[in-house]
Amino acid sequence: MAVITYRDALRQAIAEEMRRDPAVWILGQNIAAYGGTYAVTKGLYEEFGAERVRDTPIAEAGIIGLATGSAMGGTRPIAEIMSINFTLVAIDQIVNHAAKMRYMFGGQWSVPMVIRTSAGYGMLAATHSQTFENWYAYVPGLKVVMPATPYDAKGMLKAAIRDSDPVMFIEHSNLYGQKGEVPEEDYVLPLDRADIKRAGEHLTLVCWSSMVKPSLAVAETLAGEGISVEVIDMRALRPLDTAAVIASVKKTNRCVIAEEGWRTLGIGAEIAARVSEEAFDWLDAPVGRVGGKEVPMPYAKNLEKLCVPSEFDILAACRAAL
Amino acid sequence: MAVITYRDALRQAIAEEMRRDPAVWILGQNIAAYGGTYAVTKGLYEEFGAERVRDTPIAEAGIIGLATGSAMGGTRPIAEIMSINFTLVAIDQIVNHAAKMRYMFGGQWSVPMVIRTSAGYGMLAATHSQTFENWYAYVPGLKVVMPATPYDAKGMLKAAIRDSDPVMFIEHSNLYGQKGEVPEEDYVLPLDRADIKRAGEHLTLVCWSSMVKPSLAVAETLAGEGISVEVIDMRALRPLDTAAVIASVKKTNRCVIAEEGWRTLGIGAEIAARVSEEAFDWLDAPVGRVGGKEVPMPYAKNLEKLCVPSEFDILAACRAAL
Amino acid sequence: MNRETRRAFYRQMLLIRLFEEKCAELYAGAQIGGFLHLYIGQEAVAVGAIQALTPEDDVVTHYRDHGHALARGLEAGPLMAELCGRETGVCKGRGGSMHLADASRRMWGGYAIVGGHLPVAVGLAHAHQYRKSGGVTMSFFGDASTDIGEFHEAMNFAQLWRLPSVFICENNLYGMGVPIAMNSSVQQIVDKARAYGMPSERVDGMDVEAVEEVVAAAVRHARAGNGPFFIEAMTYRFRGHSMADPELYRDKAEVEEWKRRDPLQTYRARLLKSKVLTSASAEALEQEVLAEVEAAARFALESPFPDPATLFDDIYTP
Amino acid sequence: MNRETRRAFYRQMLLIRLFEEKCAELYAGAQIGGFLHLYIGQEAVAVGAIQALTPEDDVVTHYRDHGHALARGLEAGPLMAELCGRETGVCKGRGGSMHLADASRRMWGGYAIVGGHLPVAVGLAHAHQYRKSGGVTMSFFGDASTDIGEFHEAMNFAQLWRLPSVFICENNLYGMGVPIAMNSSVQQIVDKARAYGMPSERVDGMDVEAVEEVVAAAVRHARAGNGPFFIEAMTYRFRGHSMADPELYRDKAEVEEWKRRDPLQTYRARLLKSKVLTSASAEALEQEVLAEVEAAARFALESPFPDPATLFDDIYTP
Ligand SMILES: Cc1ncc(C[n+]2csc(CCOP(=O)(O)OP(=O)(O)O)c2C)c(N)n1
Ligand SMILES: Cc1ncc(C[n+]2csc(CCOP(=O)(O)OP(=O)(O)O)c2C)c(N)n1
Ligand SMILES: [Mg+2]
Ligand SMILES: [Mg+2]
Repeated sequence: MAVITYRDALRQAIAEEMRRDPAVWILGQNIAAYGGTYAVTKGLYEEFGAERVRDTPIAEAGIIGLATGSAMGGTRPIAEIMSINFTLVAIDQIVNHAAKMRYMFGGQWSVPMVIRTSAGYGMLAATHSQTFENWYAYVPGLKVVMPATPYDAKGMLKAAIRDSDPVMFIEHSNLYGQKGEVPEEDYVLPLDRADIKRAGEHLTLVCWSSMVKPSLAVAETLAGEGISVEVIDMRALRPLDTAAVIASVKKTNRCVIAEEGWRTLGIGAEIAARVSEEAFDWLDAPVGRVGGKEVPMPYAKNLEKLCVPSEFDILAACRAAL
Repeated sequence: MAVITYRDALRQAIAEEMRRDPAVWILGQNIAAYGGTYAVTKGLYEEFGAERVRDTPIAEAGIIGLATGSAMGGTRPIAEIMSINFTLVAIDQIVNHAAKMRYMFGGQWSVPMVIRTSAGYGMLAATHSQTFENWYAYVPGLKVVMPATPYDAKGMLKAAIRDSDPVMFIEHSNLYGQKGEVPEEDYVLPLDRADIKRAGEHLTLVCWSSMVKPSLAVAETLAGEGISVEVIDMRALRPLDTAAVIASVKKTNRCVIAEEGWRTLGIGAEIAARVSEEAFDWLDAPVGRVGGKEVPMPYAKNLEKLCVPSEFDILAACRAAL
Repeated sequence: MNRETRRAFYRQMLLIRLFEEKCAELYAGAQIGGFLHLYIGQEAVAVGAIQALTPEDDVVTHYRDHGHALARGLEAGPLMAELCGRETGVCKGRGGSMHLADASRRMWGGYAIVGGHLPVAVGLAHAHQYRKSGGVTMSFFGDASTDIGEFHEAMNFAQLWRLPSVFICENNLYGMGVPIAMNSSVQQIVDKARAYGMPSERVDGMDVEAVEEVVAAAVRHARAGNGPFFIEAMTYRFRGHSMADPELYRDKAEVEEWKRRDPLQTYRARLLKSKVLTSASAEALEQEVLAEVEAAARFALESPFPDPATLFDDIYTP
Repeated sequence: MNRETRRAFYRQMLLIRLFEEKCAELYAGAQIGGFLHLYIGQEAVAVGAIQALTPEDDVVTHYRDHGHALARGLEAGPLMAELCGRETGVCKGRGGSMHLADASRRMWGGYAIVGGHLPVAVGLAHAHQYRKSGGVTMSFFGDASTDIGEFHEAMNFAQLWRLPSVFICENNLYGMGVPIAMNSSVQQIVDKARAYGMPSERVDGMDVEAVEEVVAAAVRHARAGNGPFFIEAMTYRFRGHSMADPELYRDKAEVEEWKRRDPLQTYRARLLKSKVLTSASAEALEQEVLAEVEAAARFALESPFPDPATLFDDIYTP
């Protein structure tokens, strides 16, 4: 298997699907000649041309609405929204249009569309450092995924492109440069399954996206102390594969959830509530939740560092749960 | 005390505050001569004139942004958004502007603004029947309240108007006609406190807004069977007064949460997670959650009825928790 | 224009009128729920405009959509069943009055978020361009919908990408209870099209033939690959914004003035005068349409409500 | 225009230029983080425009905001400290480069959601109208920001309510790497103002005196209660969109062409020619400003980082 970056894995997925199916096209800001803000779409314009790799104005609601309508009309758009923070100006289109189309009209048509966007932070301050995966995961009619590795990114993006319903595909700016093994041959991954990234016996550590790496590091640290941690990467957030978590907790009897976003009302709240309900008799300790500090993200590096959950925070929560 | 409707209580609150403080004004669609979609602002235009009761175009982002800027410039706007479903086109202004202003600029100014809006349903179908209080309650920088009675509505709206920060004040279309006692004299209520609507010993039933009435009915039913239910109306959703719930659960050892919106990732998830964590050793049963069925709301009355949690659903959840 | 088309225009407008009068009745009887927005007074716009389309073209509209659905050839029975929330409705009772659609006729729905359907409509036009299908997408919306951002984003995309999109603004002078003078800084909506360099034209929306003529030219323009076209049809709704509207904001005289220009009655008179209709044939037609509407109502009311077991169907594609 | 004003114009433009060159250096040295958008090349716009304001007026701008902040009289030291994320920064290090503000100077910030600050700016103008304060609100934004819905909603509100709002579009021909021809269906942004019936004018944004003249008239118009005014200043950024920009999309010749019109160098030459400056006085000024910038950088780098104990301050008003 080739070792490639998350960025390259995404690009391969898009390029392969565009080669496979002429209905697939991509639109977004600065994705064509510029190559994409995070360079994911680099080279696609050169290969596929201006009709299939299309720069748009700064008009995110227009972008999503256009992609939705075009999908209804027979194409398969991939809409890139530079940052998940900018999806707020398009959320009406995502939630009240794309996500409602099929049900509200009695199942007459589908909206085969992927919305690719990016979470992340990095001294970008309050309006550019949020993650709203919990909001999108609230919405029936959407599928929401947030892969953490190049392998998952490629397999899930290909699956998302082939899927018949709108998929929020949320990347992370910290991950683009991360490397991992990716098979050369065509493969797809399910959009509704968590993945056990490391098996363990004593504690279930739940994470996704940017939190997978520090969670694995914590598992490694605790392994050195003879504590075996099962690290579950949710990957899919709607549907939310809590069955995998509950099965694990029934074995480990302990659970900690690590989330980059604000703790209150994050995905972790739902997971904790379900685990506490469905594994009530198996839990030996309260479910621990680690989340972002509940402030609008400050710019200053030292403050920002305090806000984002660290390996240390996760480790502390695990110790508290043990 | 006078017995008045929720609608009249709101109108009194606005009128009294406008009489008290000339900086207070109100803007929104059809609020002036028309009197408001739900007739809350009826008569205000006649009393206060066109400068202080101002009809706007259909441009919700513009409305919220304008109110935000005007608040920065020294006025105290009350922005009415006809339906919480329409706040989606303004959510960037609410979340990335109004809510961020104070912190992001280092505490230099405040945004004393109230956003009044309405949740509800009634054969309005998928895009007009949602409640997003959980989304707004996720956001540091916002205060979010959702009163259920005329007394709470008036006292909390007056407090919200006097508050220095942006408050999402979420009404409910089913409540406007409901009556209750309201004092004649000036009063305000806290924006951060749950309220015990009925005291009890055997089970804590948590609810807010439209769910308070059926919850009280369930408590009454169970009282007939010798089961004493404590009904807690959250009222305030950010900050979320879970301390009140946890104190109650430490007494009753059982908890059920009733929520109109979709269950997954609703406010109930956060409450359940906190109760399960902080009252872990007191809980005799898993926290029960009742929520809306996870579908885009169908129009047909018989289907809609299945989607919204009923008294019967709440009763069943309480029985399961006992 | 041939006699058959003119007769068909009259028939369609009449069908819309009688259908909606029936709707009002069923709403009063609580068979229809939610918000009900009647199109009465505006019939000439939908009928004249949609006439210009082929079955491969698209229609997208807002919540005031009964007229567009009927003009697009959706049958009265399944439409009324939809309004009554029945399984036999065009959307199986899931959509209701504001969301009438029929994919087989490329009638992609009524939408109830003001302006929100316009980027979607532009996207359908994009699909025509992408697939080189030769089709055109027609969208309908009100005057007060041109103040919201999504309208403007859609306009820019359509002109920038030269999409085959025909925009039809039905200017009935009000958005709910607020007159256009209090909503918009310009009083001619066509001025907004000019800001995008989009060709545009104003037309008398009470005259079905005038509408047809102007829209047909717009559709030709779009179909020929020249990009979008914008039409402002001046019209008026004879009823309230929705059934809940107390209607305190309009001058009686203004309403009466417009009612004298009733697109249905004036057209009837015109067809009688030009002998396309006779009194007898007009009355026969009216009886026929009335019977059609009555049959539609019966069909609706005799239809079953959706099966609760199907509640969770159709959220995702199987 | 008197000699003092002209000298001040030059000094301000120079301050912005040297300040930003220092920023680039500190960014390379990782003292400044996040996105850094330089204003180099556009200095004449901020300097000429803000000159037309009184202290009671407002300034609101986007993320490319260093020039506006300096032109509004914010001190270089606290600005540089903000960029370096220090407690002594104008926003106590919470905002960073994209969010420079000083309420005491009615500089209400840089904002980083494209177009999002424009409804806010219009709201500040509303407060002037409501309070009858006689103040005016000036907002800055780029060419590519005029395609998003919030821009249009703001424009309509401003003209409809006749708010004292002066809009200044800095048309530097690109939005990130995309030229205006691929973003906007019209190539003159002033055309968009016309669609709102808003008076507008295009001006050479490389000429500080031309900008001042046109903007001063616009401010008079707004202050007199005639409603908003829209200005399109034609300009160019000499650097990339942000420090991360590989800048592969612009023609070298185009960049060189514009650099010949450098607002700072051309103005320097003009002032030398008209004897407002001599070589000696120009150099002295340049040394003085350089020293100011160096002092600002020292101030910034010697300032403490924010105290972690204050992390939760200022979310709500105490
Ligand atoms: C975003 C949004 N805001 C507000 C509403 C409520 N609303 C529904 S229709 C309407 C008036 C629209 O007027 P216009 O576009 O002129 O169409 P008309 O009803 O006159 O046909 C309003 C305010 C809505 N549905 N969506
Ligand atoms: C809503 C939104 N979409 C996208 C972006 C990313 N973005 C930041 S600046 C920019 C280009 C803006 O160009 P223009 O308005 O012309 O201003 P300039 O940078 O040229 O000064 C883009 C796309 C954003 N900040 N906000
Ligand atoms: Mg109208
Ligand atoms: Mg630009």
